[in-house]
Amino acid sequence: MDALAALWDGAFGSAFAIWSATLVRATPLLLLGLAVALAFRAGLLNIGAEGQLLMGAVGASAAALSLGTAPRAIVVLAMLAAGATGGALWSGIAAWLKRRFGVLEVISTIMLNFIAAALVSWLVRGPLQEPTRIYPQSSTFSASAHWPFLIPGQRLHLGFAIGVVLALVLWWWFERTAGGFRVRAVGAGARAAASAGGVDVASTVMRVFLVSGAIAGIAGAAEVGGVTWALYEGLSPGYGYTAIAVALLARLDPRWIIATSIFFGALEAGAAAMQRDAQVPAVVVQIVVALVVLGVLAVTALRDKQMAQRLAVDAE
Amino acid sequence: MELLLLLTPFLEASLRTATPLAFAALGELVSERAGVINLGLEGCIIAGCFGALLAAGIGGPAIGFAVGVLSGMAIAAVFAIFVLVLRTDQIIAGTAMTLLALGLTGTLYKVLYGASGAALGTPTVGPWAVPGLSAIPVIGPALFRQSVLTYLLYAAVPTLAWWMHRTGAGLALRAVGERRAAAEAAGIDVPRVRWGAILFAGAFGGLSGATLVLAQVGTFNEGMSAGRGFIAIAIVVLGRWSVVGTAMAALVFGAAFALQYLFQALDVQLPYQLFIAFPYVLTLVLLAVVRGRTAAPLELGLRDGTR
Amino acid sequence: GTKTSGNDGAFRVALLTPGPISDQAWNSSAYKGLERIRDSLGAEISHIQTKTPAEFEENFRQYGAKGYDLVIGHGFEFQDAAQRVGPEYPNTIYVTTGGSGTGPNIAALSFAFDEPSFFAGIAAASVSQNGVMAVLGGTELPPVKSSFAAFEAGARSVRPDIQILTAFIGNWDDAAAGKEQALALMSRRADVIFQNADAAGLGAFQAVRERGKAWIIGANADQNQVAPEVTLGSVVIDLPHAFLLVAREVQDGSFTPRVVHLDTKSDVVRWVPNPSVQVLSKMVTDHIDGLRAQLIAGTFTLPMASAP
Amino acid sequence: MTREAALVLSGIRHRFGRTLALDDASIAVRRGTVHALLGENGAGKSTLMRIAFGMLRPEHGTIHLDGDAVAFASSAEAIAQGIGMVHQHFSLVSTMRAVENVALGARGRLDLAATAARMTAVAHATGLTIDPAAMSGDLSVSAQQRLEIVKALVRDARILILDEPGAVLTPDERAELDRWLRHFADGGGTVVLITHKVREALAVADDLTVLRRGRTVLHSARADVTEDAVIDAMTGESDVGAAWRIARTESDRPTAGAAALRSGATGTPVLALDHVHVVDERGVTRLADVTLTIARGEVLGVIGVEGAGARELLRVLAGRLLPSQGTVTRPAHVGFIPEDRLHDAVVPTFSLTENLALAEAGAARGTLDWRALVARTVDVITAHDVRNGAPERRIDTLSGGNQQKFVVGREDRIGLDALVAENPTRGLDLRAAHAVLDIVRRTGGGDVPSRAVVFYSTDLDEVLSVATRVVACFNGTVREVRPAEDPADRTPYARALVGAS
Ligand SMILES: Nc1ncnc2c1ncn2[C@@H]1O[C@H](COP(=O)(O)OP(=O)(O)OP(=O)(O)O)[C@@H](O)[C@H]1O
Ligand SMILES: Nc1ncnc2c1ncn2[C@@H]1O[C@H](COP(=O)(O)OP(=O)(O)OP(=O)(O)O)[C@@H](O)[C@H]1O
Ligand SMILES: [Mg+2]
Ligand SMILES: [Mg+2]
Repeated sequence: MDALAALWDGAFGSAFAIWSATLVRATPLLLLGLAVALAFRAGLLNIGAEGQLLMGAVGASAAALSLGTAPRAIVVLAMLAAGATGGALWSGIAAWLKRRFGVLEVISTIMLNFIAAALVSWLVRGPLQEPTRIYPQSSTFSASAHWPFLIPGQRLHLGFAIGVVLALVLWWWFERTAGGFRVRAVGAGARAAASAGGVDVASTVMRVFLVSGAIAGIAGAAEVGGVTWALYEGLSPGYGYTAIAVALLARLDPRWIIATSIFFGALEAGAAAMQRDAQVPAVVVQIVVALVVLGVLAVTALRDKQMAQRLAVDAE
Repeated sequence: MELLLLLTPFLEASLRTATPLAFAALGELVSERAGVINLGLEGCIIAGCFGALLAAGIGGPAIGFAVGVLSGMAIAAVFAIFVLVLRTDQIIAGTAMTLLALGLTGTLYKVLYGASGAALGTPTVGPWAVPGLSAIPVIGPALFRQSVLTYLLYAAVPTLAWWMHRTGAGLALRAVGERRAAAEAAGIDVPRVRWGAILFAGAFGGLSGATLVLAQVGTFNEGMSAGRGFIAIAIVVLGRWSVVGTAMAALVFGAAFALQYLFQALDVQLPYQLFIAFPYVLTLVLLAVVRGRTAAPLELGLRDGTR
Repeated sequence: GTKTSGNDGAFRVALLTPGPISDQAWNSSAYKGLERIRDSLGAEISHIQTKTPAEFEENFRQYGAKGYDLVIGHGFEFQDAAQRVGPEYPNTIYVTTGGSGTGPNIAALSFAFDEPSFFAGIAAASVSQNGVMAVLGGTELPPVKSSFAAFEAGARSVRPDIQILTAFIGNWDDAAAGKEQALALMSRRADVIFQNADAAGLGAFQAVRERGKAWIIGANADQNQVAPEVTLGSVVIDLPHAFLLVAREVQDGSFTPRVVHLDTKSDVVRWVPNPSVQVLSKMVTDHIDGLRAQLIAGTFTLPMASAP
Repeated sequence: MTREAALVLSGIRHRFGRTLALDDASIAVRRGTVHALLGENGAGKSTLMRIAFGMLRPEHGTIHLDGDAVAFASSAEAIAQGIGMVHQHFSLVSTMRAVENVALGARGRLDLAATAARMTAVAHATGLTIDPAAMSGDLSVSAQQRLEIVKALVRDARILILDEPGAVLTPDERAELDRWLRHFADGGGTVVLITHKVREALAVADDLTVLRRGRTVLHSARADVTEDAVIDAMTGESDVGAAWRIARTESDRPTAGAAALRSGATGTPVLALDHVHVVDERGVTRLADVTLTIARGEVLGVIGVEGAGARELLRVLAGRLLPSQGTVTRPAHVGFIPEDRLHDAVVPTFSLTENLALAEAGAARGTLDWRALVARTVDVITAHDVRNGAPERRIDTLSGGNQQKFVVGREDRIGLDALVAENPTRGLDLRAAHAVLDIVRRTGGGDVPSRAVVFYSTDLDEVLSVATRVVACFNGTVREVRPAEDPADRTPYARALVGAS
């Protein structure tokens, strides 16, 4: 009971918990969840958000370090662009392998995740290492590369706002634009999209792959620009994998991803509080998190069954 | 000359490293051929690790293996309830199962062994040289100076291939993964087949974990499965969903890792991250170069009840 | 915010570890240190396992806000987080093990881990039959790197021609990979392996115990009992001792933020030969003991590690 | 001659959710007969037979097999009792070999050689020849159907249920099947033939049962009914039945359109192929040097057996396939009604409105005006009598026939200048099929011919009823068929199908 109280307090119990823990942790999950949802909507199994995040972080860090003390707006925009580019380059490798050699993206993206981790590990000991060359990390970025906070005194940063806006834009794009509709059609029925709609499926999928990688890259940029202010190895505790659950739990609906990413962010923030305040060991916290996810899953499954029955009523 | 001397240890290490990967991948293969992608495999492996450690400490290695297998199956059973009974999304359920198993094993380990851990006190099964065969130059010791688990694998691969292609049950399994409706029309009890497949995957995942503990490391530590479940899933894809292909792909991975270890031991002055990334780069290259039909089971990953 | 909720005036100490405390090495001995603080000083303690830089910072803040008196980040990787959070919570003292940054309420513990590593190198070189040894790390972190360099320097100080292989596992928990890497090193005729890989390092112990004809050296904690029959000794950081030193000063208010050098002299770092095996000749132990005495007296400094 | 009842279902009620699919449906099938089960789309034919086959359990009602009451828990039990069923949508595993599909459901060791031998034996006895080693997905549709029947026979099915087998067969194949069914019944087997083609049923059946809205409305021996009576029973409204009979007689007049063409109603060319070649991925030539022009006001009928090139011809004309060589002239939008509706025409999980939007998805830019799309969807639904249709409804909740009507309506709107239809009446009941043929025939409004139509069907009667001109595909070549002096003479078409001139 103490533990569950700590879980709640750590997630929502104070302004700090909400604005500086839960939502900060939700930010990468939100952006990555969108990246995953976009790809999955097009029928593309991009499991590589993790690696794309890392490469986005690399791109944004390189931009931040090389621009130094240029005006903040310029640096932040450059970091966004470089992050998106880094992520897109990384997903582009998988896209190219798919198109040129027919390599399934499910496996190539997993491999690229491992490779990205090794690459970051090398970069922070090589080209991007801090000048004393002692620690495996980059220098801390200058203040102009620190992304603005959204609320005075709290840690919530620009990345979250970008995520929310992107979620709404993506939702609008899916629902209201021809391009978004094309992507949905390709994912839901590629053959019909090609045959009935004259959609160029292959190039639609390629473009989605790049954009998905770019969004994941922005997540990496947001993490280094908004939270760590330097490039480290071990930047992500597996956000890219959690994001798959985030996106699926939201049924790939961008609006719902805002909610599910906050849910997972709250779980992580609350889980930390359980360790700190209730002295629940980390491993037990994992159990609690798993049980909460399974509980939500079971509840939605049961609700689905009822929905199915109600649909049958409508069908009459 | 020196390199030639390293050939035997390299081959030996390849097979040894491949053994737990192959068990896990074969389990996943069976599950995927029934149309179920089991991301909870990592959880089954770590459960197998822990169950094996616990039981071997009490009853010796044989009991350890049995309990390891059962532990993997227990995790798989929970996964099956979610996927087959509640009909939830396979990927979320699998992810949660992995988390659950990592947490459960870590917690129990802490409770039972305290902060100091089990050390290396667990009885293990060491390599056993097959008389005669292990005397063959170079490949003899590599193939026939292994733990009994590797020999079990030698038997499991052809048996599984035979079962999958030469029995009615194997055919039913493949049909369920390819076209559920066809299997139903032929009078096959689809949920039963999927239950069986998921439990089998759990058993082999558990066996994989038990192998890690009882035939290799001799102890347990939190998260010692170290992503093998995910690599096993990649191996199934690389093996193009065939039994022999999967076994070969596991061997390729085993060899790539062994080569990585060897490279580092050769004292080559290159960033070590290069070696660590090597198996994954190699896989990408192989996937691109070794062309062939990509033949994922058609029903793979579809939620039960959504047709 | 800088509010402090120092409710009942109890002495409160928190520890952040970068890995699980069941690793029988770096993290587990830190946790023992935390328990020592509780038992000796009656402190209220809290521990959290953290992974990412984002988590380091968030938890530093949370402990600061809760009014903890002492927060220990176990590793150099916590130093940036301490620098950022420290100024926000001036009543909390942030200490990182490793690192070099200090501030009004920020301190670093610096372990002269290279000193006992140097001795381990001497001991190892004296038992190596093949003239080939190996160092095996989890990932290449600064303390690991300097310790390996000192090991090598120690070895070369007695056997200049000795060959030393270097390998990294890439993580700290894949024990099976640790074992295979150790076996690969042994297949290259390495007959002493100095491992510093925490949980993954247990695999290296198992490799040596199984294959024989080699010695293994423990790191961070006293690992002589992990595989007593094949362990040459351990390069130990007495973290409980170090933590207690610092915590006591913090508790009685005498602590001045600085880089606290903990070395052979303060008896926090030690080369501990395995008492269950008697392979080191008297000559070798005498040599090491002699150097140790000179080190404490300040008449001997470690030669710069000659990186290959 | 009285024969004992082999399979009797009585008083069957069944719901899907709250949709009442069957309500007091009955059928009594005598041993050694071919029994036709008729009804419009959605009448409940498939559902009733899936109950007989143990795939569904009825809410109410009884099943008797050879006089004994049975309650199958699964289709495995029905199979064990000697019932075999060939489903409306085939249940073959396309990635498996024919012999594996036949063996599916067997227990214990798999003896594929023995299974193949049994397939050969069945082939000897029945003429249903299938290469056991062939990959099922590579088989032609008619071969897949043969395979489905062989599957049942290898397991000693005494009662064979065929769900709309005619829909995918060419006339010759159809006739062959009928002959075989007769033969099977004469040998003591029992056949239930589901169809909504009355004439087809009357030609082969001994008895027939008609379902309407889940109820049995007619049960009779073949000899005791007329075509009109059956149609009335199916539609339930004798005035509708009458209206349709008139329409049918008109359309049945062979090459009614050809007469129109001869009367001089030519327009400007709309679709043109100039020395077009199509080579597929495997390097096989599918179309060889085709030159063809279709003018406004024309309905080009296309005939051809599986693999003769008709499929590619239609797709090239519709702009769905780029030729390897040669030039194609066509308007920007060509309406296309593909044969495989569920894969090629609609996204099953999308709503009707979304499926409407799908047709323009490739070319659309900017935002979509859903309000307008919804309005257009409503138009299609009303204009084409899409039963149960609503703009937001998922299309896969409609019955197959109604899905098809929707697709036809959609393409009708788009294909203002040109429309290509491939077997568009497949699976449709009489009324719906007629409506589709009407659209195809309606090449122009008033006296200005407005569009060019290409129409392919495996049913020669259908082709002749709408076409103003007929071409036959054979081995990748396309040749115009010149009708015989007597318009009722089919010989020229039959010869063209097999490449004889
Ligand atoms: N799985 C299902 N879920 C919900 N409703 C269904 C299902 N299968 C059939 N129905 C509904 O039951 C009714 C009867 O369908 P059935 O398939 O038996 O018709 P049918 O006579 O075979 O039609 P057709 O000629 O189009 O094949 C229809 O209203 C149909 O929409
Ligand atoms: N993505 C979509 N797929 C299918 N139908 C849609 C989609 N988006 C909107 N519609 C339908 O299109 C119609 C018009 O949509 P829209 O929301 O623009 O109008 P509205 O609901 O009348 O306006 P308001 O936004 O003021 O409520 C609605 O009936 C809606 O159900
Ligand atoms: Mg039907
Ligand atoms: Mg609206």
